[in-house]
Amino acid sequence: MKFVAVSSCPTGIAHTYMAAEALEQAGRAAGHEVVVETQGAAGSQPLDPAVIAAADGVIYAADLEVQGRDRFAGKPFVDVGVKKAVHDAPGVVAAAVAAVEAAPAAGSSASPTAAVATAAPATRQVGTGTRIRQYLMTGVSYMIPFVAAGGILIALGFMLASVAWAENGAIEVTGVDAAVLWTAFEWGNLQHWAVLLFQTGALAFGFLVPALSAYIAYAIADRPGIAPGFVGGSIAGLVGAGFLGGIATGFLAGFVALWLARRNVPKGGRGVMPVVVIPLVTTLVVGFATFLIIGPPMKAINDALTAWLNGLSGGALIPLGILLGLMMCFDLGGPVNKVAYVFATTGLINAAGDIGSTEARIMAAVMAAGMVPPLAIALATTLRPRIFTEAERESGKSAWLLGASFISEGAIPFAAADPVRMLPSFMLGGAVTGGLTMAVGSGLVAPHGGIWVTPLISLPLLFLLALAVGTVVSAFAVLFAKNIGRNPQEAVLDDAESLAALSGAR
Amino acid sequence: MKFVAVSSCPTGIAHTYMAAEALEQAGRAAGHEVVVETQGAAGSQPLDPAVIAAADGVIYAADLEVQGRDRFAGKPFVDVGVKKAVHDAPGVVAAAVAAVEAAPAAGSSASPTAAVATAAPATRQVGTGTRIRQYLMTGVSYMIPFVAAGGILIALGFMLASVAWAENGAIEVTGVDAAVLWTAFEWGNLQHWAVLLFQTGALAFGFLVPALSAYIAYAIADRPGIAPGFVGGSIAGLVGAGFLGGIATGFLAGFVALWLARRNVPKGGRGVMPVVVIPLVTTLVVGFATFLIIGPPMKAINDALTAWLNGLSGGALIPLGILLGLMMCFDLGGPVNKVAYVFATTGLINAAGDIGSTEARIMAAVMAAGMVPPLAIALATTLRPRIFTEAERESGKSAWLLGASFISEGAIPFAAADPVRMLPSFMLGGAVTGGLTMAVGSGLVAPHGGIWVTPLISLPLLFLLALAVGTVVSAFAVLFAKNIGRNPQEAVLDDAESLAALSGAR
Amino acid sequence: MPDAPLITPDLVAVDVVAADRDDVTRRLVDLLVAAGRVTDAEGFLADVRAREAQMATGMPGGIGLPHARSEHVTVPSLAVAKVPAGVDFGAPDGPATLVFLIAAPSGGDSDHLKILAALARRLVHESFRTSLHEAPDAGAVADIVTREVVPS
Amino acid sequence: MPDAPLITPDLVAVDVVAADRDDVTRRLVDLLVAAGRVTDAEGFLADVRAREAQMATGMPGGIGLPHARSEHVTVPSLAVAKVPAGVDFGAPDGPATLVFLIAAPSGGDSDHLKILAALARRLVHESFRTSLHEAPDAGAVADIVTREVVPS
Repeated sequence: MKFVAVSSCPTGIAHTYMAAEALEQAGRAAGHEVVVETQGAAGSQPLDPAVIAAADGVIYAADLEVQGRDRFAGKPFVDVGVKKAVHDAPGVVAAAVAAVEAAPAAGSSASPTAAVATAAPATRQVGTGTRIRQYLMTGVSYMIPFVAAGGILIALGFMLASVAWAENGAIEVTGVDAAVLWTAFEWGNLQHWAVLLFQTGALAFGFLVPALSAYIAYAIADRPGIAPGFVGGSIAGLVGAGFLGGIATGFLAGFVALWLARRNVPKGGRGVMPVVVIPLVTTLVVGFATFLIIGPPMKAINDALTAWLNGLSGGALIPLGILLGLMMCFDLGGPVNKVAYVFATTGLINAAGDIGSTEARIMAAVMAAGMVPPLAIALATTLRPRIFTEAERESGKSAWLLGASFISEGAIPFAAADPVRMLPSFMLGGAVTGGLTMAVGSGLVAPHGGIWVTPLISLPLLFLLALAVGTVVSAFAVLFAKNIGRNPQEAVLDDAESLAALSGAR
Repeated sequence: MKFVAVSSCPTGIAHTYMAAEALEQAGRAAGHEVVVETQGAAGSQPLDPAVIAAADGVIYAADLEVQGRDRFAGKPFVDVGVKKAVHDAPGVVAAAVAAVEAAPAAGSSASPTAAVATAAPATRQVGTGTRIRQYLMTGVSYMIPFVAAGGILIALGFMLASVAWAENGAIEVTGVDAAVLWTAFEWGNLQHWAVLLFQTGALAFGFLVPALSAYIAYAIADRPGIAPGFVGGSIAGLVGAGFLGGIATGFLAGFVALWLARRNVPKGGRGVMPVVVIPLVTTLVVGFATFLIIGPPMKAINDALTAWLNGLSGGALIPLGILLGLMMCFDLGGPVNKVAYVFATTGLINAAGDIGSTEARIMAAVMAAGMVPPLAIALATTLRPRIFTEAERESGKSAWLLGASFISEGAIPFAAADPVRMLPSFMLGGAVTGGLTMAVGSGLVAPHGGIWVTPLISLPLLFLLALAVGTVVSAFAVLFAKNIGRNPQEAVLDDAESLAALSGAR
Repeated sequence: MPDAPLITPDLVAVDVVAADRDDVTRRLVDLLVAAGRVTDAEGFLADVRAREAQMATGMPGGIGLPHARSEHVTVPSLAVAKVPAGVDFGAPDGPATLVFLIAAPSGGDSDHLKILAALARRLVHESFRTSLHEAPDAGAVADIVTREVVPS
Repeated sequence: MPDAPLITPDLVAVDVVAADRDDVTRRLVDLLVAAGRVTDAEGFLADVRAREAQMATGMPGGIGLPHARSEHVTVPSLAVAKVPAGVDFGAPDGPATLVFLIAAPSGGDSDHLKILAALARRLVHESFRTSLHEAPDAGAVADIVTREVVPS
C-alpha cells in the first residue's frame, strides 16, 4: 500500500524527523510506501498532490495542528501522535494498513466527508475477493519487469532490424538462430545487434507466464510455492493455455503448497517439508493437472475453433474481421488468440505475396486487433493516471511501444490483475479495429512486426485509422469498466479527484 | 541464522511464554529461526541437542538462573532479560545476529571456553567474503526446490520407465514428445505416466540455472534484480556456461541493478526506475555480456577440449578415464562437463551396441564419474550432518536418488554455495571412479540412466564398486575441504562436537 | 473444581472505571473470590502486588497483565477487565485498556499451567488482542479466550 | 559563528557519571556555554526542562535526546555525553548511555535546522547509534556525527 504521513512535534527539531524516518523505515520493512511531510522547524516541503492522490491512507504522527489537513479528505487515516511513531512505527504502519482495509466497509455513504474512515480498531479479516486480488497483484507486480524489459527489447530489436536489413527486417530478425551471437558475432554488423536485442527480449518474455504463476503461488504459500508455480506456468505455456492458464497453475500451486505446509508433520520430518516434500509433491500435482487436465481442453478448443474458422473463411469479410478481433483480445496469447493468429499466418502461404488477397486482409485485421490492448492501456493510463497504481502507470508508458510493435503481451499485466473488467474492454476495441480494418481493405503479407512492417501494409493510413479508433474505444471501455462494481468510497474519491482536476485545484 | 533461546521469569506463567512467542515471531519476520526453551512453571521441554548444535547463537531472555547453561558453551550469545524480549524482540534478534557476526573476530583463541563470544556491541560491518557467501547462499536456497523436485521427478520417471518399457525404459522415456500428454494420454499406459514424471521434472530442471542466477541478483539488488537474473541465467544455459555461468550472470545482474538503483533520478522519473528502466537496462547489459562475452569462450573451450579429447582417444584407457572423471566433475553441466559427456555419447554410435568396445567403456567411465558428486554429498551429509545447514541436509537426502540416477545436478546446490571447496573434492572422486571403471573394464551402451540401466552395463558389480570407492573418496574430501580455511572458532566447535559424539555425550 | 474452565463470563468485567492498577486488580480479585477461585482476597492481592513490584506487567498494545502464583488460588483462572478510559500498567506505549489477571495455584498441575502458557503466547499476537478489544461483552471475551487458548 | 560546525570534540563528554537526566543535561549545557554557543546556562536549561516535561525524550537503544529551541542559543549545536552507567531518560527499554543535547537558536536559519533534522533521522538508525556507542573518544564521536549528518 501507499501512505502519506504528516509528522510534527512541539519543538520541531527532533521527533518530527525521527518519526518521519521511523515511519519510512517501517513502511519499507513491511512492503509499503510511506511518504512523510515533516511539518517541523526546518520548513515543510508539501507533499506532491499526485502522491496524495495515489495514497491508500494517511498517517498523522503530529502533536501540532496538521497544516492543510483538507488535502487528505476522504482517505482512511490513523492519528497516533509523534511519540508513538518514534517508538513503534511498525505498529503505526500496521494500524494504518488495518484502517485502509476496513475503510470500504466503513465508508458506505456517498458523501465525501462521511466517507472518511475512522481509525477505530479494524477487524483484520480480509474478504476472499480482496485476497484473490492481492494474490493476482503480487503475481503481476513480479511479472511486469519481464514484460517491460522483454517487450521493449523485442521492439527495439524490430526497430534496429528494420534499419539493418534492406527490407522486412522485423521479419528477418526473428529467423536468425541465437547461436550466431556466441559463434559468429560481428561487432560491426547491425543485423547481429538486432538479433541480440530480439533474442534477449524473447528470453525475458519466456518467463512471463511462469513468473506470473510462480508469484501468485508465492503470494499464497510463500517460498515453497515458487518452484511449483514456475513449473506450472511453463507447462501452461507449453500446452498453449496462455496467461489465464498461468493464473490457474499459480493458484493451484499456491493452495496445494499451502495445504501441505499446514499438515502436521512429526518433528523429525519438518525440515524436509519446505525444501523437498512440498515442492516435489506440489510440482507433481501441478504437472499432472496442467498436462492432463488443463492441456487436453486447450487442444480441443484449438481444434474446434480452427475448424469453425476455416468453415467461415468463405463468408463476409467484415464479420470475420470483428470475430478475429474478438478472438485476438480474448486471452492475449491463450488458446483462442492463438487460433486466430495461426489461422491468419497459415493463410499467408496462400496469399503468395498478393497484398490484395483475402488472406492478406485477414492478416492485417488480426495484427491491427492484436495491437489494440497495449495501446488502449497506454492511452487509458495517460488519460486517467490516478485510477492506476504507480507500477501500472509506468508499465502503461512502455505499452505504447509494445502495442506499436504488435506485442499484445504488453497488456497482460493489466488483464491478469483484473481479467473480468479488462478482457471485455480489449475485445470491444479489437472487434472495432478488426472490422474497420476489413472495411477499409488494408492487407498485410508479413506475420508480425507492428508499425515496423508498415511498408508491407497496403493503405497504411487507413490501417492506422482503424487501429486508432479501436484503441480509443477500448481505452474508454477500460476506464468505464474500472468504475463498475467498485465500492462507493473509491467512486467518491474518483469523483472528488475529477472535480478537483476540473476546477484546477491541483 | 539459527538461534536457540532460553526464557524465564520470576513467576514463570506469563512473561516466559510471551518472550518465547515474541522471539519466535521476530525471528521468523527477520528470516531467522529461533527455537526457545521456556524454563517456566509449566515445565521445561529441553532443547534437542541437535538443535543446539546447529544453532549459530544463543539468546538468554531469562530473569532466573539459566538451567543447563553449559549446553550452550562456545556459542556467541546475547543476554537481555525477559522484559526486553517481550517489548523489543526484533531488537533482541538483531543484537543476536550482530553477536554472531562479530564472533569469529572475537574468538581467535583455540580454547573452547575462551572462544565464547561476548555480547559486546558488535560492528555491523560485514566482510566482502561473508557478503558474497550470503548472496550465493540466497541463490542456492531458492534453487534447491527446483533441484529436489525436478531431480526426484526425473528419477521417478526413470524408475517407472524401466518397468513400463520392455527394455531400456530410462532411455526410451526421454525420447517421447511431451505433446503426448495433452493430445493422446492413455490413463492406463504406464509409459505415459513415466513421460509425465520425466517431463515435469525436466521442466523444473530448466529453471535450475536461471533461478540460481535470479536469486543471487535478488540478494544483491532486491526485486529489480530478479528479471535480469532469470534472463542472464537462461542465456548462460543457452551458451553452455552451466551453473558457474549462472553465478556470473547473477552477480552481474545484481550489481548492475544495484548500481542503477542508486543513481540519483529526478523525482518524476523515480517510479519508472524499478519497474521499467532498471530491469530493461540491466537485462540488456546482462544479455550483451552473456551472449557476447561469456558465450564465445564457452564455444572456444568446447571446440579446443573436444579436439584435444579426440586426439587422446587412441591412448591408454585408464588415464583417459581419470581425465574424463575430472572433466565430468569440473563444472557439473558446464562447458567442460559437456565436452566429456558429448565425447562419450557421440562415441556410442561407433560402439554399435558392442558392450566390450572402447566407446562403451568410455561411456561407462563418464556415467560413473558423473554419479559421484551427488552421491558424495549424500554420504557427506549423512556422515557429519552438523557441518551442513538444515536445507543442505534435506537436499543431501534426495541426492542419494539423484546420484543413483546419474543426475549430477543434485550436487549443484553444494557446489554453487562453495565452489572452491566442493568442485575439487568432486573431481578427486570423479577421477578415482573414472579410472577404476576403466580398470575393471565395465562397458555401457546407453547414454544415461544411472542404476536404472544396469542391464546395459557389463560387469555391473565392478562398476558399482568403482562408483562406491570414488564416492567414499569424494565424501571424505568434501568433509576435509569443509574444514580448510574455516575460522578457529568454527573449528573449535567442530572439535567439541566430534569429541562429544565420540564420548557418547549426545 | 479440577475441571473448571480457565475463564467464564462472570470473570469478565466490561466498562470498568478504575483509579489505578491496584484498583482494577482488586475488582478482578473480587470476581475471583466471588467465583470461589481465590480464598483470601488480601493475601492474593499481596502476592500480585509483589510480582508487579518486581517488574511492571504493562504490555505493548494496551494490555495489563497482573499475575501471581499463590497459595490462595484454588484453580488456575483468568479474570479480564475492559477499561475503556485506560489505566496505567507501566507500559511504554500508554495505559492498558484490557487487563488480564492470571491466578495460578502455587502447586498447579502442569496441564493447567500449559493453558496459561498458551494464553501468554497468544497475547503477543496483535490479532488476538484486537479481537479481545473488540469483543462486545463478557461472554464474547470468555468465548474468544476459550476458543483460542484452550485445546479442544 | 555563522559557519561553526554542529559539533566539535570539545562538545563531547565521555565517561560521564551522572545522577539523573538533569545532571547530565547541565554538564552538556556547561560545555556549550564554555564554547560560547549558549549565552545563559540557566535560561537554556529551563527551556530544555520545559521541553522534557512535555514528553520524555528517551529513545529506544539507550539514547537520551534533550533538546530545545531557545533565544539563549547563538549557533545550532550538538553536545554529546557518553554515560556508561546509564541515566534514565524515560525510555521504555532502559536508561540512556548516550545523551545528545540539541541546542537550536529560536530564529535559526533553515540550513542549520536541516542539519538537525538530518541528525534526528540518522538517530533512528541502529547502525548510527551503534557506531556512536562504540566511538572510543570525543574526537571520534564528533567525526562520526559530522561525517554522517553534515552534507559535504
